[in-house]
Amino acid sequence: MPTNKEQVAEEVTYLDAISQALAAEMERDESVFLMGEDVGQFGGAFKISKGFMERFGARRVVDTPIAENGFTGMAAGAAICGLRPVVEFQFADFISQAFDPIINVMARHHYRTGVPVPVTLRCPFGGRLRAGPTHSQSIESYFAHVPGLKIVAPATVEDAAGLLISSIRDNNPVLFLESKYLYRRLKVPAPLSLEPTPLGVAKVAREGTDVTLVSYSVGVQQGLEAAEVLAREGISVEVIDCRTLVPLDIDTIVKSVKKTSRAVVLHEAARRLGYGAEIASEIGEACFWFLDAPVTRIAALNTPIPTSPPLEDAVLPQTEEVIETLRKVARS
Amino acid sequence: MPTNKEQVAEEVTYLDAISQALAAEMERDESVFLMGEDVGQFGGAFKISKGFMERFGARRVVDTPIAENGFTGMAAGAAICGLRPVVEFQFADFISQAFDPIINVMARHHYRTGVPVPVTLRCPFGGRLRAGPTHSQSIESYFAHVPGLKIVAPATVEDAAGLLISSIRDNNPVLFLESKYLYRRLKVPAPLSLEPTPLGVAKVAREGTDVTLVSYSVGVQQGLEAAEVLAREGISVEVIDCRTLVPLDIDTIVKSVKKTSRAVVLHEAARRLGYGAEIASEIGEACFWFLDAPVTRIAALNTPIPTSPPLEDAVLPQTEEVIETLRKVARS
Amino acid sequence: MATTRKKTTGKSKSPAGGVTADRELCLKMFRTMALQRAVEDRMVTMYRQGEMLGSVYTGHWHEAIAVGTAAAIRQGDFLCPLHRDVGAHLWRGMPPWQIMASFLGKATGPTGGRDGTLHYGRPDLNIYNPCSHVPDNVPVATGGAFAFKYRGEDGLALCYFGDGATGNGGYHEAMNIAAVMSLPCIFICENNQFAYSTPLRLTTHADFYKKAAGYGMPGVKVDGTDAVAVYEATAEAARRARAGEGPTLIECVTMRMHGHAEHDPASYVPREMLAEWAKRDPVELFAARLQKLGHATEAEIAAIRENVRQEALAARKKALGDPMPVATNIEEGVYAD
Amino acid sequence: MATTRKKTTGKSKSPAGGVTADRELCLKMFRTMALQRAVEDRMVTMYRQGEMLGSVYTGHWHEAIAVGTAAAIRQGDFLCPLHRDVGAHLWRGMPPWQIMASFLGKATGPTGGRDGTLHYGRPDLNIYNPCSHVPDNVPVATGGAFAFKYRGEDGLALCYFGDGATGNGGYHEAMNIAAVMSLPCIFICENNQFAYSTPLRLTTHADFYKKAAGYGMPGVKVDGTDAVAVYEATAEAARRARAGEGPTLIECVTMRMHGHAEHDPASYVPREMLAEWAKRDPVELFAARLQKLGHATEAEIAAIRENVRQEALAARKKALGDPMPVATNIEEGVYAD
Ligand SMILES: Cc1ncc(C[n+]2csc(CCOP(=O)(O)OP(=O)(O)O)c2C)c(N)n1
Ligand SMILES: Cc1ncc(C[n+]2csc(CCOP(=O)(O)OP(=O)(O)O)c2C)c(N)n1
Ligand SMILES: [Mg+2]
Ligand SMILES: [Mg+2]
Repeated sequence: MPTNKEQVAEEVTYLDAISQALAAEMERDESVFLMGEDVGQFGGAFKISKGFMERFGARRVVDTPIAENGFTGMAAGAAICGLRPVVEFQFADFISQAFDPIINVMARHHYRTGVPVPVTLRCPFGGRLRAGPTHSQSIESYFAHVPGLKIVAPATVEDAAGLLISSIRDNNPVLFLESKYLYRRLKVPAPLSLEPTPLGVAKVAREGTDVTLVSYSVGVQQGLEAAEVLAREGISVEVIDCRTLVPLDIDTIVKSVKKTSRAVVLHEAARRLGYGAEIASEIGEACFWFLDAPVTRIAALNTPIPTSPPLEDAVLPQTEEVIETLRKVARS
Repeated sequence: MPTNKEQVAEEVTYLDAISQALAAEMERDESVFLMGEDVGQFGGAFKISKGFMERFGARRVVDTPIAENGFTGMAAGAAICGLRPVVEFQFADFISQAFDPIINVMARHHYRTGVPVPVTLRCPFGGRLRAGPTHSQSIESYFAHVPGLKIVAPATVEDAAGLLISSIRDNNPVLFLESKYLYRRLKVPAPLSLEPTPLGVAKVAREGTDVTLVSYSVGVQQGLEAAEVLAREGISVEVIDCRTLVPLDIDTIVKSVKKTSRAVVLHEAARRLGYGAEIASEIGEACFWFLDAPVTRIAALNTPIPTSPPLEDAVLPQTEEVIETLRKVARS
Repeated sequence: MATTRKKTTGKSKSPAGGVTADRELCLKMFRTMALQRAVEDRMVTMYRQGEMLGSVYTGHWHEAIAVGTAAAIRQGDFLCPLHRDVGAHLWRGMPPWQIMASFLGKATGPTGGRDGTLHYGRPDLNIYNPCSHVPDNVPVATGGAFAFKYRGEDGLALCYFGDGATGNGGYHEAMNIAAVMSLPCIFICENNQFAYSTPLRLTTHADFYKKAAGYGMPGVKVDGTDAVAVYEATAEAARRARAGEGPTLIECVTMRMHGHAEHDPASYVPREMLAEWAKRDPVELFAARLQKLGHATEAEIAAIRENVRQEALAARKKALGDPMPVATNIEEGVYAD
Repeated sequence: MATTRKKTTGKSKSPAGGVTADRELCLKMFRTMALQRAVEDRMVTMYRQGEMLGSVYTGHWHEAIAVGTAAAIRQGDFLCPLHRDVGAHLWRGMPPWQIMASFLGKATGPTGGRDGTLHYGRPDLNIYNPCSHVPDNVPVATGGAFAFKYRGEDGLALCYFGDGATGNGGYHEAMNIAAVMSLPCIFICENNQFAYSTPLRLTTHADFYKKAAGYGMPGVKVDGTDAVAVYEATAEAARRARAGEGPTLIECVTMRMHGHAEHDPASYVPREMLAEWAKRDPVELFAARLQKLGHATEAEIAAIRENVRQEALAARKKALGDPMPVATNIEEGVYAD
């Protein structure tokens, strides 16, 4: 939470960035409010809203019952009536109970009526924390097929803030995927800029010439690590951070692949119909005549995410696999 | 419903096939029962279970409250305790309210516990009936990413029966996608064989040499129509009916594409992360060195499905578009 | 909180001496009920003539509920109707031809043909456009109520749902949230004895109004064929809501006199039940009441009936003549700017 | 129906003269409650020592609920526990080391490390393994109850859920279905005053047991720190269930004496509240009762306590020493054959 104390802290984490961006938007716009389980006095399960209750009061920091369906539908109603709710799901996994109001009420309302539904759905998501099958899910594929939703997945501290600001200001329902794994692992020196980062614009996170790695969220960090290792072998990897999955900045991806002629798509979600399938299909169609190797997907196995460390590690993509795959594709 | 009267009827529709197969399985196995809204006395919204109440009684033809979440979780519990529920969703769209118990209870239970959850989820799905955004959805992409579920989508009268029988006998939760559009449009001469069609085995619905069209459900019928038209132009289309989306019989698809060197994937679902993305990615990776043209997807626009005929027709893929795309890919 | 609330638009409707003392109000209510009946009768004919895109849902015997509730709140309040509530749309100002246009998929329908049949609303009239899923309008209504409270305004949200919909989790979660947050929300349960083919005994084992106690909110039961009773119960719930006293559940008991929709012959409904309820036509009952009160003569009532019949006929004509949408810009509007 | 029902396994537990007349039963209940306490105390230590994979959820002050309920039904009944119900697992025969193994992600845990921490069960003991989502075990329990009824057996399902979980739609839909279908299901609401940080006033505006009336099922409220009261209420609910009289809701009132889990210092809980409830330790209360009844001497009680302490210590040792799973065949079992 951006209290004065922390403004002068030396480092800002990915988690701090979300907290600061949210507080800034609540300061800026009276119609923005936060709702979810335990977000009030308690500051939320991950402490994103620590101190918010003191700062904004119970009117704008709203503790809800354990009623994901009901409070999400309620957020839709509040948005239709002019507010800009930010909904915190305690874990992204619980959004399964809100699937219906998200896809049937929120996502289709503007198309049907012309009335915008500006709701930001904040979802702490992903694995690697030994939290098991129902606390580690990557949820983007449940929603990416649904017209009318935007999906945002920051990979850096700066984007965690900048993209959240844009998501809140956006007039559409936005699924904002926060990496639990990165929350306290990524840090940058303070202070953090609180400028919006536009939605729908991918970023070349690292330039390269031999192979393009397309990813988002924690995968971008893995990709950068892998690229660093491969650089020492003389393999030059271009890393693209999608930042926004919907809308997808396919132009930036296609431009890179046309340059490198090779593409690998990486995510932590299970392989089958992971978002990588969409990205790979688009690349395959748009870059067919430029490709020197098949577009290759790296993803989790098609299993639930196990809890126990040796099992979870075996199911989720590890950096070693990313390095090997990139090497193989680059040299093929 | 397969009463004696209808057994001697001259034609069997896609709808009759489902009804007959379901009744046969209920006859065969006492642990199979049907549940859902208005399935009892009323025989279900589409009349699949017409006459079942008289034949099997209220114990095995269970009318439920409008509680998709609750009755789906209940089906999971009944299955865990040894029954084989067949759940009818009145429209596939309403399964959105049951997303949570399907993905978090049913799909993960066997992996976590070794206990099977044999539930068949019958979903009348798809568009072209002027039923609008929340009565016309293709729901396969909501679920195909989730490990532990099978997804079946018959394209013919015979498969509607044979695949339903296999789905009911399968020890896993199976999403059975029934094409509302085909219900009364597809007919074959009576009587219908009630032999199981294995899950996970695709079918070459029409052999051809110039281009492979991969589809399922209503798309297969469109594909066959298109192939017929193109045959007159000297273009030979091989039509693959996936029949089962999960597990996908990728071998049959790959074999065909290696032969024709060209692939088009067709479905009625919206393009972005439609199941075509998975199929196209798999083809792209497995057949890269065999392809003479980009794998091309034909799908609905990324919009909700509008109600009004000119709008719905513009959003959903029409046979004319299938013909044109196949022609273009075949000649490229 | 209540005292500092900003006034919403629309005049408050709590005539001294009750609604029956207000002749103008009573006549407007009667006209709207009669118009609902006339419009829906016309739509049934249109369905039978094969003019409609899909099936037609009617609110016969629901007119007192739709109109009695809508009349007792303000135009600025957030109205979240379902398929039986044509009278509430009409009260708010939705023209009959536009409802028909929705069932015809016309460009002039409230969604321009993007949605259609029973799924329509008018944002400018503060009428929410529900999606198919029942009762997804109920959590949405609590969100509207939340917004009024958040802004310190004295508006309220009113939503309708059927007996069947009460078995659904969305209803429960929203009722509970509204109670806990003390939201200005009115929950109207339209108990019409059936949910599609499902009779009450397969829907619930408790009276609907009694469910309110489980949420710590008042629950009242009214005769849903009595427009005055519905009005008064709603007016009291509205008073509570605006005073910051929280939500109310009102169970309105009536009968679904047609099938679930016109494709449904409803052979599962006992004929005696229909015969019994046929004696309690809310439009007739209100007509008789107006005469007894001296608000209208038989001739005046007949004139209103003829007037709404003509309006329904004209509506059909306009709706049928209106253009179908053209599929240009079909991808626009999926996202708001 | 009830009379033709087949008997499920396990002997019926309705001792003449009530539970207190059955010394053996009382001592077994006491031992299990004490064991739950000892095991959970040990797990808290293990958490503090950094041995656990994640956080640890305890059922302090829930022992009378977990054990009182489990003891009053049969082994063949379908038990659907949640995170406060370690005593129910123990009663059924789950060894303490295996619960610890779950929290350690060991190969010997009930899921072999595929799931872990609080998500465990044992199909062979008729214990459902719940997923994280509350209260998804509740509809599952109704399904189990349905299966018993379907087969004409006299088994029942019993499920637990917290005060917080009652705000959730799954709870509502399942309660209503169970009532409408008259299923042999017992719903145990563990009202421990908090849902994570959320106090009751933000969860509900009505007593939990009163919610039963909204479903047309009996709702009773018992002192959740009193094992005898919990047992007797459950036994009566079980009698009703087996007799085909349908479901019962039992609200067991207690206090969550630790944080939501051990990572949570629960600074939002008023200290006086904890002090007040500290006087009502269910294990102590039951120990005193046993002595008063003459079922056990102080020394015998002390011996049991020491015995369970040793069992918990031994359990830790075994669990820590057990192997971690090996990631072979990791893709097997996603689908059943
Ligand atoms: C979640 C969901 N499931 C099923 C349906 C299909 N359906 C539409 S209306 C209806 C019956 C509703 O009954 P009730 O709530 O009593 O309202 P009524 O039609 O009687 O006014 C059903 C089952 C739906 N719209 N939404
Ligand atoms: C659907 C869902 N939302 C949120 C959570 C996170 N969560 C786990 S336990 C819990 C509190 C539960 O409170 P209560 O039902 O009172 O049970 P208690 O922990 O107090 O026994 C929450 C919010 C969850 N498990 N499931
Ligand atoms: Mg009804
Ligand atoms: Mg609690």
